[in-house]
Amino acid sequence: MTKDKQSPLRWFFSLSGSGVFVALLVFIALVSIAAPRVTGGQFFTWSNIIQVFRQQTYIGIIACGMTLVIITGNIDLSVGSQLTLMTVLCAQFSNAWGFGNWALPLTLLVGVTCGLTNGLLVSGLKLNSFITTLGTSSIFGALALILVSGHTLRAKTALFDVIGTGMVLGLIPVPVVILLAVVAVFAFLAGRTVFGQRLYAIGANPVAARFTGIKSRREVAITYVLNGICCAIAAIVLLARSESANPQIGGSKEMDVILAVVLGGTSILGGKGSVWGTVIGFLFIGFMSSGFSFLAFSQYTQWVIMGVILLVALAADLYSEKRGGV
Amino acid sequence: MMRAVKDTAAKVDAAGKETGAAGWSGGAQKGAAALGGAAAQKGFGRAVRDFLFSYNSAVIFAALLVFATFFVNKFSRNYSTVIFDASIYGCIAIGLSLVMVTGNIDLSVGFQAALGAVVVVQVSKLTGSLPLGVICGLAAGAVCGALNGAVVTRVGISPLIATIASNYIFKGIVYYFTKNGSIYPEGELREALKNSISKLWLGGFKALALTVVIVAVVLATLAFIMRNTDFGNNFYIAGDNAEAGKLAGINIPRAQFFAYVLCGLLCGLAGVFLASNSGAAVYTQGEGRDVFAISACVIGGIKMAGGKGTMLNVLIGILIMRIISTGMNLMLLPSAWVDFVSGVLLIVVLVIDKVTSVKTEDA
Amino acid sequence: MKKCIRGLASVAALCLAAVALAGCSGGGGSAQKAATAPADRNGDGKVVIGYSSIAYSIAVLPQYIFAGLEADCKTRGWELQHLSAEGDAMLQGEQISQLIQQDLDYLVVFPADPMLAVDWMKEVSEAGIPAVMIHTDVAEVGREYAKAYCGPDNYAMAESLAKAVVEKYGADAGIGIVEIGGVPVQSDYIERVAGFDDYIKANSNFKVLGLEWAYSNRADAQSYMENFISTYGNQINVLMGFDDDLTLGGVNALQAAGMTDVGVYSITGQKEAIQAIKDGKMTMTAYYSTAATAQNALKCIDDLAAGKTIEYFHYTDVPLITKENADKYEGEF
Amino acid sequence: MPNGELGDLLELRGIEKEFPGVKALKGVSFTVRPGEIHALCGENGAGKSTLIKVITGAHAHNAGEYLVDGKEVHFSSTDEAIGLGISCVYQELSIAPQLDVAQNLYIGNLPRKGRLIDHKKLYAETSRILAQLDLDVPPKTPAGELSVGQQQMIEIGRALTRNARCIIMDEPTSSLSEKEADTLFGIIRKLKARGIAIVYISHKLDEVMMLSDRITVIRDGENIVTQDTSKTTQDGLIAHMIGRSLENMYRKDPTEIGDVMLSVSGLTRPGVFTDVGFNVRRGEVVGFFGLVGAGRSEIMRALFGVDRYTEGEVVLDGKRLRAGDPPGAIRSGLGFCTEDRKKEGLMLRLTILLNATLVKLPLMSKYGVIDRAKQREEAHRYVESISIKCPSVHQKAGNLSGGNQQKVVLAKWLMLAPKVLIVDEPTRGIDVGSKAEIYGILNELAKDGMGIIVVSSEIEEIMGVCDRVITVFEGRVTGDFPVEGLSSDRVLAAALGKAMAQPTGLPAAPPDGAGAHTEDTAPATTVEAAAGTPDGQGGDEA
Repeated sequence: MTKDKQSPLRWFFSLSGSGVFVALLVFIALVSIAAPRVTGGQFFTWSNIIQVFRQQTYIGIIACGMTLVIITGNIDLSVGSQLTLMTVLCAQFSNAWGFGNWALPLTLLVGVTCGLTNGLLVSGLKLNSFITTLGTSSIFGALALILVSGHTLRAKTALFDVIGTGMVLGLIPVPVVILLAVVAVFAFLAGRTVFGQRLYAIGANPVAARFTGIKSRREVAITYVLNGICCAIAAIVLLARSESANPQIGGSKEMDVILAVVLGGTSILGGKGSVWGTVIGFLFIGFMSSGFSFLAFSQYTQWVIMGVILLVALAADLYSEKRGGV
Repeated sequence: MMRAVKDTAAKVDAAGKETGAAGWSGGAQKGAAALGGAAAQKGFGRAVRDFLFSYNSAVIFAALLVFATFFVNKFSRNYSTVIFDASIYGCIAIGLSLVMVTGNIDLSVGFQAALGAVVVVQVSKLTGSLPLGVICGLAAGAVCGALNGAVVTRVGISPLIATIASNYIFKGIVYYFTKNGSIYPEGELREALKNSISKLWLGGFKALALTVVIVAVVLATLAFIMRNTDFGNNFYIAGDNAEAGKLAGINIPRAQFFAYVLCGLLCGLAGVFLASNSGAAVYTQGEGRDVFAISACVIGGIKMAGGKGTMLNVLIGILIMRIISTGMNLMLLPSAWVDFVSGVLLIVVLVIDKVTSVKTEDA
Repeated sequence: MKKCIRGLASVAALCLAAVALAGCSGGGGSAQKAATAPADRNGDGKVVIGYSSIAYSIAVLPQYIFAGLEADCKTRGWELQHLSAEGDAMLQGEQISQLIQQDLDYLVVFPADPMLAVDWMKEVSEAGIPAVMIHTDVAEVGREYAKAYCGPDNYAMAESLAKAVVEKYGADAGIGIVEIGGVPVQSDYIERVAGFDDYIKANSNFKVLGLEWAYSNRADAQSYMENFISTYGNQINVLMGFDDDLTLGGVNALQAAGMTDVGVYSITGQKEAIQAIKDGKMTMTAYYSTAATAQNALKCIDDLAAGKTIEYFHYTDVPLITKENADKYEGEF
Repeated sequence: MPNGELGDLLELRGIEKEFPGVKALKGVSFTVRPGEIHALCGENGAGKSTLIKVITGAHAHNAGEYLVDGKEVHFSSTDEAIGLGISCVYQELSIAPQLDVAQNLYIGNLPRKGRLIDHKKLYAETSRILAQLDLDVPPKTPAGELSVGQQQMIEIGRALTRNARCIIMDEPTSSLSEKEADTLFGIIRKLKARGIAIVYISHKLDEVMMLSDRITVIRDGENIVTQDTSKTTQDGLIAHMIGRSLENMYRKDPTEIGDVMLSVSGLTRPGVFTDVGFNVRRGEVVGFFGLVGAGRSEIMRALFGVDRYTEGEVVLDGKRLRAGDPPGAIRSGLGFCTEDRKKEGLMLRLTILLNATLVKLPLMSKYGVIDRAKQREEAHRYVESISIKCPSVHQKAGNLSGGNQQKVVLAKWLMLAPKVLIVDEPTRGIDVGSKAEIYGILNELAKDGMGIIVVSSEIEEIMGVCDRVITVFEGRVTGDFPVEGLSSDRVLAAALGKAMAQPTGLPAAPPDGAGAHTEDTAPATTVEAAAGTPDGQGGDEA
């Protein structure tokens, strides 16, 4: 008869992103050994781990939203420009236009509007999600540049201070707590709710989804709105940390986000993947860049190695899927 | 190049008459009725509308040209600049269009071109000979294209993610060389590089610069190859219905692979033009060129799903983008407006394409 | 039904494109009568100054350079026509060739890269428009095409800071220095890094532990500083930031790590930086006044208009602000 | 050129083909002479499509000989067969919609002048072929703009461009209008006159009788009989097609039938089905029988709301279902196992757990949050109750066998305990063992009072599983017979649009020795085919 629980090992390796997790552990071990010799730095310390989390928060937050979009088989290339637009607007709301702490809800509102625009175009008019979000990316990026010209973009309010430098229980920085909260919410949404499970169905087989009574248009539009909200939260966290915004802050960050999601085992074709996998993905990138600075590698080596690792991870994923039957 | 513009008008009318001819539509069909052939007799209004739709990119081009000429001051004096700048960046879009026709995409074209420029400069610096530098630049482009082609067609990784990965690799290599500012060969070699291709103007007309002539030749040869050789025709079949192609014994992956190689080669050529035009290779030559190329292709009329779009479409797309950019400059508007208008146009073209898509719903 | 949707969509496309372009064609020269000032070189009744900049919205400093130019032009009743390439060097070349068609009287250029600027300035001088470089100079070989350079001597400015560091710690103190730069491919930053590193290498046994480029993103600057701290820990004695906006990111990291004894040197002299010096969180910053640079540029134009021959370099002097003289200086932004 | 004994163009002797778990062809012998129209008939799953795939080189045969022009051949790919003049027009058209007509005709085989494509010749040849097919369409029109009928002509034309000597046509008229079918027959006769052999595969026996020179019947992977058309009658054919004596493999034990659960009246969708009406009672299993393309699946898709219908009313347990609203239909208790499991029924990349519980998820959750324990428990309950063989519910559905996949789809709907469950071709492509299991499940469901509609084109399945049979021919209901004491000939006849005058005994089934294929002429049965008008709505009794 059917066993209920798989063996824990088989369960672990069936999780998306498990291969990358092992690679991450190996990488951390290597750097922890090599770093003291090269630069004398201690890599694997609590403060450094927290630091990696802190630096990756805004990529991680957007990656959660992007995971749901990709699970439905679509993509959102406009997150970079959305992040830029919302960081700039948040600074304007709080400072130049004098809304103070009201800037936060207003930024979330902008996030919902951008998400809705993408959602209506992609699922409403059924346009190709790649080209449409490329178009909206140009539009949002242009708006950020046009809106900002001539204003100093400071964001100095008590609330921003708390978000930027506050610590919870003296151990974990506030932005990291926000990141963990967003991860928990989206992991719950994807894994434990009807809406989330339906996203997998839409991504795996949109025709069959229709036969099980899923109106996929509504679900896909919601994922884009959620993605917009993630960009807003990320913008607030980014602004709180850097206290100043400029209209190129999100430049081509969408590539890092997509990289994190795909490294986490989410398939670009849809129907496969998890938010936890994405967490591993963006941690991998965070520890990678932190590790590289420990080994005094510079920016260009990181990009080249990151590109190669992505190709290898994808090839391995394809090979295991072919061998795994489906 | 003005000849090309007249050509479009001539060809457009001829084709317009063609599709209007009668064709009898089938009777009852399973599932949604396929788009029946044009009704035998066609009202003039309907014929114009159909013509407008099937050639919407040409219409947008004509509208922009007319608008810019009358409403933007001194635009009419800048036709040659538009054409010259189009030739500098055009090759990237032409290369990308080949890949898109076979149903794939390439997000790394921007930095393939920048890599080409870097190789031209580095090789001519090391060997002291400019021609060798140019050849190596083209070769570097072809190698990048081959890498993308192999990863997509042999390993089977989806084109979007594969080229995001390769974009990181090329960006890293370009940044390694140009992180301390622009790189350029020394002394008279730099003069040679600067005055090589982009400054040789036939008969002194900027519109007839060597780069423009080369691009015109490239466009003509590719159009010829795509139309008249099996090698080129297979690009369309690979994009339109790969299954039908396979059944007819066509090696589809091979066609898609060569599309990537040709795209890389043309990006290398664009790199050579960039290096010669500014006499140096610099990091920003790579930034943002892929969005320009994709927009030019899609607005020009290359279908994202593949199988449709000629060199004429690419030419129109590139000219549209250049008219917008140069027009904005002459109107002293911030460059952000260029992104805004091209973003809006991209979505408008998608909507029109959706409304008039010829593809029958699969039964 | 389907047919008429298509009709609407196509017509919408046409007028959208037209409106988008028409809507923004509000710009263009506005003809208002001005007395024929000497600066009216081309005698078209009005003085038009063109300004081509590599950056405007994307960073704070360029915005203040523009504000300075605009204010000075207004006082002179001149008209300023500005085009910014927002970081795209190729676009700046195109913008310059289109700007010089606007029958300008004079042109001010803040170029992306000295070498690329050589061709641009050649084209400008062939068009017979006198040009003044601002904040970043054109390369040696292109200087014949420009009339003057107003702005900081980036190399000397950084060198003066390096000298201050060597004097403070003593030439053979063997201290460790970490550096945070701005936009890697922008030549003003490159000259600053060169100026600082050359002097340190020549006059001391100090070690430059690492250099990271944070573009114009203070959050990234803070991340890189955090990485430096966890990598090198107490080997770090001095942080050299090549722009206050980014250095302040490094200061945040140092404060968080409690490393208050690290010397922090920087350039620009923003309000926040001066305040940080007063609070002892920063040691020194070179005060670079964008307003002074803008005034110099327009003064050069006045002299050119008056027919005087002016020498090429007009360096804005860059006083070093320390805790002692901090209250004498007021940051511009 | 008369179809005299010119030596066979194609000859297959004792061809066998085995797939994992299923022996599709158990020794088929089949010959095609030049200039002959040879029809191939047989029920679904009899092995016809496998045979075509062997002939066209898409599949390699495991045993037996395959001779072309008398020489043995082993094809490894389709274009080798095309090279020898054997091409096929599949039911799923392979048309490149953006390319124009000429490009589609000469795909992969464009006329050359030296190394370049000769456009002048291409369009000249195209016009010649279009004239032959009397298809009045400009050569430059994109193929996507043509009707399905025209596209089919293009595919046939494509075979002609490869100067095919034998063209195989798989269900060519299934999606053609009357007018288009006649045009096709005219073309086929013209090709025959030019000495081209046609292998014509169709369920429409009247077409087969009218067109073909010889007919071969295939059943269970063996060829039963090859006869000259002139010497056979439709009923003889039917007898051969269903051949097996009718003691059912499976007989449903009777269930007490309750009141009407689902009543459908006047359901119409122009060109697809017209004026369809029937009732399904509680605990009753209603079978829908008809040929491929008769519109049965389309009727079910309309009931469920996936496709629209212009007129008609569907009332489920007193509640009227809105057209085009699958979630509404599900909520009111309608379940639908679709015909194409892989494309419309399952998410192969997802786990069995999710596939099975996907529809019932909203009911297994509070405020949108899934009760994981309940989900797993429900999944296990059904996995055990209909014995789906799988190591764990966390396994991917794609790794299951055909039978188990169908059970997962069944489980998906059973969880909702629908009032009426539609099952479309429940046992297609499933091993015999699982078939019986699925019939058992359906039987249990009927006993528990669920109304079931079984759409099938296997006559013995219908006769075995259902209480009542409704036959559909070209979108119209042509018969509604209770299964008690019903002979399959009458059902088949009704499904072919002909009313049988009166029931007849079954001619003695020829001995079905393995591989024995006798060229005999079945005794002409006495039934004269009544005029093809369907005898309207009601059957004899109901």
